[in-house]
Amino acid sequence: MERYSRQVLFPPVGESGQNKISMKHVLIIGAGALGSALSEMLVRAGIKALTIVDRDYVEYSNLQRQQLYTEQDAENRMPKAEAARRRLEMVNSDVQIKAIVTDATSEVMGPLVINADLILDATDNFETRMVINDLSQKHRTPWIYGACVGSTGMCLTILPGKTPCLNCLMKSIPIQGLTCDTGGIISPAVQMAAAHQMAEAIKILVEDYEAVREGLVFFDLWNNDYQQFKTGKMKKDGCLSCGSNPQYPFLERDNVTKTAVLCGRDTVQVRPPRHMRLNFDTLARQLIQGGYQVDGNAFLLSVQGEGKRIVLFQDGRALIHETKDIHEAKSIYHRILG
Amino acid sequence: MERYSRQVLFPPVGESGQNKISMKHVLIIGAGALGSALSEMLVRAGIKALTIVDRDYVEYSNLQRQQLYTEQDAENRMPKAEAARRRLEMVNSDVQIKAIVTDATSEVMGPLVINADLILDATDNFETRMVINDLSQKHRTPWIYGACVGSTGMCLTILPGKTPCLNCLMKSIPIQGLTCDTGGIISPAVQMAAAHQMAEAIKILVEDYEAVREGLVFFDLWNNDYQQFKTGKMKKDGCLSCGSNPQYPFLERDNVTKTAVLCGRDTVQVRPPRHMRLNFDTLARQLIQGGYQVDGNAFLLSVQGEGKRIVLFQDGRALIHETKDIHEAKSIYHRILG
Amino acid sequence: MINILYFASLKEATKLDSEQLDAAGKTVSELKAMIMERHAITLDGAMTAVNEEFTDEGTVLNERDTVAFIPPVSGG
Amino acid sequence: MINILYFASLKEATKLDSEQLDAAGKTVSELKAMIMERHAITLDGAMTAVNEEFTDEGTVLNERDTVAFIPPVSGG
Repeated sequence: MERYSRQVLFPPVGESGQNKISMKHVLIIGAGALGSALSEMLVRAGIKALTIVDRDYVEYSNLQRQQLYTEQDAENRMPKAEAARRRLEMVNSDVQIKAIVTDATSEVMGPLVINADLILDATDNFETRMVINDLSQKHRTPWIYGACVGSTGMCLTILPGKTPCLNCLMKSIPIQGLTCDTGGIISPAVQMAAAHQMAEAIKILVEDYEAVREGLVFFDLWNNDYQQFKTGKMKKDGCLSCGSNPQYPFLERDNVTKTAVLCGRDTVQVRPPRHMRLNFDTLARQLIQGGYQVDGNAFLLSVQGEGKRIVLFQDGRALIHETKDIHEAKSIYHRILG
Repeated sequence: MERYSRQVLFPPVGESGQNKISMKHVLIIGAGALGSALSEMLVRAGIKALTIVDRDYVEYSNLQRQQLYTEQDAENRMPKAEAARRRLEMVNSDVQIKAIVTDATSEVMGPLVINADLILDATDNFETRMVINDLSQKHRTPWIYGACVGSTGMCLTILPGKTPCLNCLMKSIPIQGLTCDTGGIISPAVQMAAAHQMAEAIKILVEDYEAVREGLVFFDLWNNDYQQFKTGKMKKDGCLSCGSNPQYPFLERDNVTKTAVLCGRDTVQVRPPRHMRLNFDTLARQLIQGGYQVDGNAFLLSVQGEGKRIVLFQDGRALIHETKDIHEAKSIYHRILG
Repeated sequence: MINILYFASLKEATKLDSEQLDAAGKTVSELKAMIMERHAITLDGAMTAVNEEFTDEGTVLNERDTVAFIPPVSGG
Repeated sequence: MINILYFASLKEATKLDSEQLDAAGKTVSELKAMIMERHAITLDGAMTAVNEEFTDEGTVLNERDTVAFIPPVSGG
């Protein structure tokens, strides 16, 4: 326990809190910037087991903010979850770490949630967050939403049966937010979002539910903004995810992004769960700012960048050219549209 | 530049900001929790050169929050600055990293400040901070105060000639604050303090002085407190560090903690720069909470912990037994008294 | 008057940190329409808080309320 | 009345987040003496802010001022 002595000395943890921490299994979805910051803090804090799911591999443009990865990982195009596991093993060999290199669909996450005491969100898109939210409600497992872009970020703790859920708050999946690929990001925004998530995680792991933050935090480190917003009024009995008659709509096959490899064309088609109406003007501006070449007409946008050509239709459908890899195609799609 | 693309995309950085970052030399004093978080973010951000000064070696109790270090480093009792350098080289081989394993006295720091564009405070005591503060004023080099304990922390940017300095704000060196060895610490408090320092660092590195935060931030992640306090009123023309007739009092030999090895006794005497009047009741309570065995009378406290016996006198003088190493003795002294 | 606060990308879009608008008695949804026209921006999907509490589009605003608009953050 | 806020270890020492004291017209230094006696705690070295602005011991408090006490943080 000497190893955790400074954490045990913090009175709200103490020896009984450390014992609780040492018996907990945490599931992290995403091994990007937030995922690597969070998994490192959890492993150092001495949880029993960590499962981390990610579909991507390490690229040089990740190194500016994704703390577990080295130049060697980028050189070898190591899958992030596996690169994370290798580094984390060196940090704390007592923690059981499981790396799963795949797309975090509801089929993949469902069985993992059953074994987890807590789910941490480290994804880069609201579609996956809505699936996490439904799984959290279905299995009564708390989860912590966290996100960052530019110098800003957010954190919200969702306790099933107690707080409003993400579906109460957002009603539908928000579209066309800035992403790290269009708005950029600085590393302190990552660490600030992760610090909020991790503080909430420790509260839940030591079972100090009284201390859990009520409401959502928003910060902007460049503009020196910091705001907390209460969420209590948004809890709705009719919510399909957390209300009295839950349907878990985001666990339905119809409500997920669909992909199809277009035969013989080296192209993947990505179709969002619902018809959207993209605002081409806003989107084109963001993409150009993000260094993409953008061309198009009233019906489609043709976007060139990172060695790929993407054609976006107004209803949210996309063709990702020069790939047959559906995971890569979904990554690119979410990077552009959030 | 692909490597820094997400940072360049953040409009307040941009290509011109990245060019500025790539020409800057940053000096970090301390390679503990804040030092490892900050040095990793700076190296990932692509500064030109980093100098990091620390007198300690890696111990198991550091691993819970000091992100650059592994079990192997603790096993080998690697000096922190050197262990940091080795990891940081793997993260970004383009940055010139210099590790200096020694006590950060004014003699050591003086020549280093001359070559630095910015100083980041990652120390654990106000004595060193007051020396940094005087050097910053003398050489007109900005510095960023950061600190954390428990679930709390602070950050303040000091721009010579513009903002009040730490001496204006604190007047004398505060004594008997909680330290990580008496109040404990959780890792998100580290990351939150480091995030604030790093955001301010990027503002200074890209020379966006308009964006620099005015005043001091205080946060408490467990109690969900976050406060910003303006400091402008505290700037004093008569301040001996930053006023119109500066004396840089903390660069004087008389104003530093003195150590002496007591011949043949395996004991180091530590004498603070000024007579203090320790509050034995408060201190004893904190130390007992910190797991030390405390015994004593009206004149002295005898403190046992970490294999060492320390005798503290009411004027702040201390005898550190079972060591002849003056750096170790000063470390122990500052861990106990802050 | 209603005090309006803009955060993150909405600060840049409106080129304002805050402004005051005469909108007491209007609903949140009417205020949003007013602002979207005024600044030629979209508030679709923006989260809305009245006096530091998230609220629905139908909420009626009272004199001196503070309304904050925050774009949801998605990156990670 | 003066609204007093306690932060960090001072929250634990006083077992309060905040309280109201009748101290308008007093100086910061007089208020500190009052609180130290009331709660048998020390405020030596605590930073003091009036209405979110750090201030000296001699500042005279006005009705409805908010005074915050924050212990300096040293760890790193």
